[in-house]
Amino acid sequence: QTIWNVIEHYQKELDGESELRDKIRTVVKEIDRDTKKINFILLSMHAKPTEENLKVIAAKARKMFETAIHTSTSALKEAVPVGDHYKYNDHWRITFQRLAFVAATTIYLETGTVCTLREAADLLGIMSAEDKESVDFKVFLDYEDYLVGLVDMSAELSRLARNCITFGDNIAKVYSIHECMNKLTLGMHNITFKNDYLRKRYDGMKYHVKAVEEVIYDLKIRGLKVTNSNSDETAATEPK
Amino acid sequence: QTIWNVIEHYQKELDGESELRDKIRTVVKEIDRDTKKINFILLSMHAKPTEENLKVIAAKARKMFETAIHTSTSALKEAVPVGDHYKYNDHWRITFQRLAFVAATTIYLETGTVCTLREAADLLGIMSAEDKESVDFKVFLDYEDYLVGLVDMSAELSRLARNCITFGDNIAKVYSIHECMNKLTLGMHNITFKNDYLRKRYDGMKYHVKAVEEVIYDLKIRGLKVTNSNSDETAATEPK
Amino acid sequence: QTIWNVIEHYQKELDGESELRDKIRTVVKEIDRDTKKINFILLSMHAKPTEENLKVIAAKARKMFETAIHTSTSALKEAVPVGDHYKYNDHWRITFQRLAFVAATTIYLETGTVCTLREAADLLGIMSAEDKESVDFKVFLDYEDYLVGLVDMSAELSRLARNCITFGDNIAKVYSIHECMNKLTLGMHNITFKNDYLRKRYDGMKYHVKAVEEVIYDLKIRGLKVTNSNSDETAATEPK
Amino acid sequence: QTIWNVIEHYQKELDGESELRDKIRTVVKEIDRDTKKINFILLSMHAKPTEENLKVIAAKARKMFETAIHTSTSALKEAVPVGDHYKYNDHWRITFQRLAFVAATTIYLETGTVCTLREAADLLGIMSAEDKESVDFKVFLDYEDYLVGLVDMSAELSRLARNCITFGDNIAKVYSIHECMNKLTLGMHNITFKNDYLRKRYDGMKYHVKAVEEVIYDLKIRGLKVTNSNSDETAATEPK
Amino acid sequence: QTIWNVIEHYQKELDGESELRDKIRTVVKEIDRDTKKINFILLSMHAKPTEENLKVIAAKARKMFETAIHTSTSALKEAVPVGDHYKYNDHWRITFQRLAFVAATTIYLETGTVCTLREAADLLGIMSAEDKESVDFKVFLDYEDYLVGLVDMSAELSRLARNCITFGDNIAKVYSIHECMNKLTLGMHNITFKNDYLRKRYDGMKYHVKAVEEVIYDLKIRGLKVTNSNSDETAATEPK
Amino acid sequence: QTIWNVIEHYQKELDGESELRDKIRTVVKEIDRDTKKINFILLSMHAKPTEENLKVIAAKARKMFETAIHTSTSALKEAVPVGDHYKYNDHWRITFQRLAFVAATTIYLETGTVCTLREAADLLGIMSAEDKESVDFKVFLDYEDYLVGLVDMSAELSRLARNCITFGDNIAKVYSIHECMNKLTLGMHNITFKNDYLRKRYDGMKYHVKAVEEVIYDLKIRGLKVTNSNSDETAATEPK
Amino acid sequence: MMSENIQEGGEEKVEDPVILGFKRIAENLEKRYRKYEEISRFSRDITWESKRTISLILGYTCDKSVLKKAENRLRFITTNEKCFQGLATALQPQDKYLFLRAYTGGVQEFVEAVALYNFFKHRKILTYEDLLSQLTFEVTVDDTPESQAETKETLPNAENDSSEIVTEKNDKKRTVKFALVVPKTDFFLGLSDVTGELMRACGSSVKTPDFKTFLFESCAFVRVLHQNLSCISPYPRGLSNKLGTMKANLCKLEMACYHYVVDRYVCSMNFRFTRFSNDDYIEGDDSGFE
Amino acid sequence: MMSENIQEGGEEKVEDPVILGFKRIAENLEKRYRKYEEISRFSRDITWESKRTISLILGYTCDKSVLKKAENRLRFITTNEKCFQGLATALQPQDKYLFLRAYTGGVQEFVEAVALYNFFKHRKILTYEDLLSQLTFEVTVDDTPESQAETKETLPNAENDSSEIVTEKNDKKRTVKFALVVPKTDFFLGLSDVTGELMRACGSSVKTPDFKTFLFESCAFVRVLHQNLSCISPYPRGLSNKLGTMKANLCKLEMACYHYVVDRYVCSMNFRFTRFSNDDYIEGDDSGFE
Ligand SMILES: [Mn+2]
Ligand SMILES: [Mn+2]
Repeated sequence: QTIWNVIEHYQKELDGESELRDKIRTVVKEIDRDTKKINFILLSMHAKPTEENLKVIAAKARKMFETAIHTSTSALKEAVPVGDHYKYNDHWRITFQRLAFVAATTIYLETGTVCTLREAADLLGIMSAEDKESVDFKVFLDYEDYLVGLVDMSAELSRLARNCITFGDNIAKVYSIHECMNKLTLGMHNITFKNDYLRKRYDGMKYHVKAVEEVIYDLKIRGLKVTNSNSDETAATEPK
Repeated sequence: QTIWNVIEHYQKELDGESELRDKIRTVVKEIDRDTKKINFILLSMHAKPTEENLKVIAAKARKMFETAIHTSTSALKEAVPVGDHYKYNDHWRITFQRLAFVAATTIYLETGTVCTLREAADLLGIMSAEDKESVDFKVFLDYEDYLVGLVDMSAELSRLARNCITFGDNIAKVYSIHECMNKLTLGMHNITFKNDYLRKRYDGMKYHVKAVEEVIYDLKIRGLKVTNSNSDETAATEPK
Repeated sequence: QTIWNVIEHYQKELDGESELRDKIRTVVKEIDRDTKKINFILLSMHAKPTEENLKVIAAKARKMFETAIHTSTSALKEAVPVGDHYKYNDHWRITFQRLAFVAATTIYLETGTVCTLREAADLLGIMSAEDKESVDFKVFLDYEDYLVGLVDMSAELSRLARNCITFGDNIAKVYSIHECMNKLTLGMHNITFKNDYLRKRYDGMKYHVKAVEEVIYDLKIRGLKVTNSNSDETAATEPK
Repeated sequence: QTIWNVIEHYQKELDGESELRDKIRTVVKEIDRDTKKINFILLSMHAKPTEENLKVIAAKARKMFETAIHTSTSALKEAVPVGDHYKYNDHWRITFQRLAFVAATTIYLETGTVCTLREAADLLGIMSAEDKESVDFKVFLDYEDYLVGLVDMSAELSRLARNCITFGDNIAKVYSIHECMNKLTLGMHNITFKNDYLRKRYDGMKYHVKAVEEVIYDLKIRGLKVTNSNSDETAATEPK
Repeated sequence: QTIWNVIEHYQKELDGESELRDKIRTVVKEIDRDTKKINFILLSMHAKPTEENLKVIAAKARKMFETAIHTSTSALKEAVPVGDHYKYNDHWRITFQRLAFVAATTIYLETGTVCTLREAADLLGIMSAEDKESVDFKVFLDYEDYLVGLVDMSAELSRLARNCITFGDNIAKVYSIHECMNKLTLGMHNITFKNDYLRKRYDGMKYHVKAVEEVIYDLKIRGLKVTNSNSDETAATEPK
Repeated sequence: QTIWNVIEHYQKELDGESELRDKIRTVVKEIDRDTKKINFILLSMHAKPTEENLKVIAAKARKMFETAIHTSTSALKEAVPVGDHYKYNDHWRITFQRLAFVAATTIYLETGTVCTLREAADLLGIMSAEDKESVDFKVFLDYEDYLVGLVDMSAELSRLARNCITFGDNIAKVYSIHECMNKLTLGMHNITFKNDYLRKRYDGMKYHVKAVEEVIYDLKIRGLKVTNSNSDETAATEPK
Repeated sequence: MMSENIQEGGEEKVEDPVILGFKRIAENLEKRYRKYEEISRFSRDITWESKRTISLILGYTCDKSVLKKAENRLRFITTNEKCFQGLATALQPQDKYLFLRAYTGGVQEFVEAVALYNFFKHRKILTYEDLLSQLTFEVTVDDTPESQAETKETLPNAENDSSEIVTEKNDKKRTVKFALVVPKTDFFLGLSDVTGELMRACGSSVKTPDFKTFLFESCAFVRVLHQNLSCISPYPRGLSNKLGTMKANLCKLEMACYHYVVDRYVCSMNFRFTRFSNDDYIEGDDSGFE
Repeated sequence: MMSENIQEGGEEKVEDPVILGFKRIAENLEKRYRKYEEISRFSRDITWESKRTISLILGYTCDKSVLKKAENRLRFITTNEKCFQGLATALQPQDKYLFLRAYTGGVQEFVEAVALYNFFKHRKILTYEDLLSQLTFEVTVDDTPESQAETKETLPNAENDSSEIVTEKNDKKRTVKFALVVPKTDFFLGLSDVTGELMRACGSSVKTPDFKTFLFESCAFVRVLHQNLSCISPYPRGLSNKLGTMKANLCKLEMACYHYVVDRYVCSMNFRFTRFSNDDYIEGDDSGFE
């Protein structure tokens, strides 16, 4: 064996890897496009955030997940070799964060609660980081990407809260959003982030919480309240 | 399962990883220090580059490899979990490049040839990238790090060539170095580097080759001759 | 004495310092975690800011200070050599600012007043910058870190003021906060900051004051009144 | 004691510190100017690097040290309070590095050897970092600044080596410089730099060594040698 | 004339300039401190914004202008050579913006109108940019600095408007402020902004205008009227 | 026409462009690989630079141009739409510079002269920038890329000149190279460089010119003459 | 161009083709440099005039007559020799991508101005076709022999490119019509900037009677633009940042709408809100706090 | 300036002094912006023409006639309406620091060109006085009433500043002489750049008979300049970087001198070097290696 052989092997490996990366890039581009389409669907919630409309929007989004996204995440799982998640995940990291965001938002619109990592991963059609040890792991939804998605959702929800008043006459939703965001903020409070990016995003969350509190304050000071008087429950904004 | 559980799992994973990284950092620091010591031994080749002296130096360096380095690379192999090479190799990448450099130089001084990846890895006491598929892989010497080491060696050898004339009256070595560097340059010429750093380093190699050619030119124009007349072999500088 | 001796001494100093920094880093990490826990306790004030509840929260926070924080600040004092505060304080500066913030907030909840530097330092279990000359100084709470803590508190209090209306029906607290923030703003107004960071933070304080003034304006224009009629004292919002 | 008192104290401290810094800045500016003047003297060594001329230059430089520099470093020592070296040394760090450089160069021209930290500090009229523990320390020459000075000297000396041939007909000096730089390089080789700046500078030193080796190579290949045949001693370029 | 002479002259010129800058810096620091003091006086308007009180405050501020500020701007004019305004104005630009702000606010409190550039410059004791052509100009109030001052005033006035209701029962002032800010908006519409600092500040102005309009709206909805019947003038500026 | 239509068209346009870029990238990668192969052929000139060998090498290189390169530049011309050279040329700029380099070197080996822009472009199978005006232009060899190629050739030729002595005993070639590089220098003097990439490369050229001059000087000093007596032509270019 | 005036002295020896080649290259590169400078200047002037127009339009709430003035100014920008007319004349079709970076800034700012005018005037979004129709120019080309070399390239070109139609031809001059190329990406980047100006416009006074419709229509416009542009995949260079700014503008507009609703119409509108208590709160109690 | 052409329609109501003040400010700011643009353009043209001149001078080793051409070009740069003459006319003395940033680049490049020419021509360093003497201009001022406001400030000013002397005065026009202000810092920054060009010049061909003196004089010139400029304390903005570059250039020049000595004159010069062995080494042995 000489240096020539080594370089030959190396070139072969480089070529194989380069081909694999091309394949991954193509699939991820597809996922990106579908994610944006789902986001397009969700963005229309701000125009008319009545309860019925929100449900309709969530249903549309879910359908996209179950068709387009599941197809392309399957393709991704096929492409990535077992155990190489960390070698290639730079290619899909940002896309998965956005995907986690749209998934979490969809589930919130459906259920009014913060989704768990597994629920988000299920909607994406992939494994969650919690289960990655149990089987030969390939592609999975990592903790950080899930959390980035949740933080992005909280920004969107604080915007939604305002529009619920302006365009939707949907006061109840404001209280629901407040509760949901409180749970999220307190839940993430004690994490010792290794990831500077996530920490900064989390720090920004307090402005979103404050924005929702301002809406509730405006309602209170003007004496507005929800007709079906579920204000008792919502007052308890502590996480359970 | 709620978001609280997810965050708990996440925190546990973060803590475990952080501890592991601390351990790796300690071992790598150790390797780093030993690499420097071997390099210190090798540096003395420039002061008196006679054939005998170079052999003595190589022997001293090899001993360090077989004691100090083997011990600490074993510790590293123990620390890193199977399959996580690519997750943590940022910690030792630069150190391994330097290690590959001192290993290749040692072997060159011993044999007068460019070492293969396996030879270098053997001297380091770890697996080579060529064998990483065959067993549960942990820590191994990657192609790029090996090649960076070879490029660094060529810089050192071009310096040695000049000093062979100045301080060692060792003309034969100059021709040997020329041959060795030609083999290296041509061998690496056709690689399509994915790694920008390596490509830049390789581009710099031509200056080192040129420097050696200048020494040979000086010898020729001034009519200096190799005493032990091994000029027949060295004339054939093309890679075989 | 040769250059070799100098370098030996230097290496020894480097090693000692590096070990010390590791120790400090560990302790500070501990303090950081406890600070977060206290902050978590304090955050619950926004959910139900009645007078009784705020007192309960303050008591819980104080207990944490007197147990966890005092233990770890003692460890820090032990670790840092006399006179080296300024050499190492980069390690704990940000942590101490956050600590000053939670301490000031705790004391405000207890007493309704802005704490002094000494009161804050006492709660942290360390010396204050005012007393650093009198004894061999090690770790102390610096003026700037104390002031950054106060500025952070004012952001939190402006949020609290609004929530006092929304979730606590605690009008009196709004006036108390207004008075407290006025005192703070005017007090800091004439400082010629050398520290750009602090100046910027201080500049941001006017928005918090304005936010509280808006709440008071809302109360006035809508004719809401303080029930326990302590309006006489609060009218005097000028610093005494 | 109220917050007003604290701020008053703080303002007083700020004012005192600001005044002190102004004083330090003025003195350091003075030192900077004198350092540049010494450098001006030293730079003329390149124009005519004969042995006699180099001695004359060194003498002129030393005189400047013993008059101008000693006066201003005394003023600096007076200005800085005991124990505050690390609080204020940002003001003179770069100036001291340059000062160490001109001091080391002066001593090299006088003695042909690398000066020790104490020798350099003596020429500057201040204490060395090695002695800082023994007395109440104020201003001293730190290890790093000394080493940066030496590295800068090696760049200047490699330039001098070339000019010794071109403009000075001073072959002996080239060998002396080679020996001196070898000693320096090997001495610093095993330091584990904490300071990235110094590490980078040290990495650059190998080019300077190489440049001197090239000069010696040129001399050798052309058969030039020192008339007083002290080549035997200089051949031993290893540090003793 | 040799290069050495030129450089000597150059050094002398630099020294002179440096000395001049030091002098300017000292004077500007003085102005800065006085500006802060005037601002401190003005800040008390928010605590009790009755008409009489505002007049008293304005009188106090004007006195400070006519004594402290005039003295120090005179010193500045003396220090700066004819025609060198733009060479040194970086030193006082920010200070002059703040000065323009306090001057404009003072004049507003006195007269209830927006001051012109010349009026502001007069109060500062310097020339205005409009008059700089007519005589040998030294220091003057530049257009942009005046405009920044006005924008800053608008922020302060919008805060004052709200506090006029909360703490001063001074409804007439609210209408006066409204008129004044309308005029300001109208005037600013003539300026074509580059994407610079001024543009950013100006962008914020609209929020201040809006805040005043909201107060007016609140007053109208609640049928509140100005008691001292100066509603005739202000009626023109009410939103229809 | 709604915004949705426009954006749909826009997306389609982007997709088309993206597809086109992929195609171009593939073709350029092909060209890149072939360029490397030609360069590999040319590199062997240094090992044995006799006149016959150089001709053989040039012939091999030309064959590669006329088969591989022509095929792939045709593919490129097909891919790029008329008039869009400057829209996409970032993709092939560096490749074309390297291609110009190997083309110029090949032609030099064949003819002993510097090729013109048109000759280089012809060998590449594309149009030259000079002809781009006359017909519907697609891909062409731009001025700067041609010049970079020539500068790169000068580096290679200066290396060749030395190796002609060392390994080829081909003195005539040295004089031919000298003449060629003189012409190149003369030609380049007409260009007014901006401070760009080309300028930097050109700055390096003078070292290559000098290196050749040194070889000529060495030959002259030693009285070596061209054996095949073509010294008449080359005499004109010898330094006097 | 400039230094043609210099008398460089005549040296007319026959030269080596390689050296002549270099001289030609030097000349061409210099011509290219000067053209780049020239086009940059047009672009800068267009940018500034567009900015002035935008500033003018934003005064609409105070003075309705500005729209007429703005229209004149926009026409000025397209027809003036120092703006687009000059740019169109200087730019040869085959160089459009070579000099694109030199004039893209001006084009974007102009798109912003036109689109803003369009929204104020017609309350609708500027279409790409409308824009292109404004950027079609008549260029007079001198057909005398000397300049033949420069004009012959301006032949009709591929679709979607700068096309030209010869409209008139007398013995030495002819008038040629051609449309400036505006990449769609530049169109959308310019359009994105409009959202910032709308945010500014909606922030100012509320005195105009149609303010409410203007505010809500602006908000809807920006929302639709943002929602649709978010869909592009992948984002072309520059769009990602613009989307961020656009979303910030959108949030500010929504905030304005929110305050409009909450502060003003909460009582009068047909909301299903109920009040906690009676009108006591509306008639304020002016005493008790001071 | 440009858009004066636009008919903005006459609205002649009496306005509030504050509003009128704003309008005046808007006008003045716009005038200032346009002036800045104008001066930047002069500066860019000066930069480019200076660069061309430098490039021309560097051809000296191939063609001695270039110095004459360079002189013409330098004269062109100072006298042409698009270069310094125009800049001098556009720049009012009281605005010199306001627009300094707009023209400092051009001035520095011009200093570089003049100083390089000076070194090639006279083998000596350009003095500050020589430079200033080249940057004194005659400006024709129109004294008609309309422009009175603009010319009256150009009165004689403080020493070392732009001074002007009225040389001639007929009824409506007068010619005024004034010297452009060049801060010494700019002078030295421009001079520093010369060292780079000298390094380039010394790198090229060694064919000229006076090459040795040129090389060693260049080296000495750069060494002296570097040594002296290193002495300035503290370094003004920009000088520190230039000193670094200058030192690199100096090292390259010293390297050239070194090689000249070692490679060429080692045998012939009166060195006290001795050879290891005899002339065998000089007459090379051409066999044995291939
Ligand atoms: Mn804009
Ligand atoms: Mn230059």
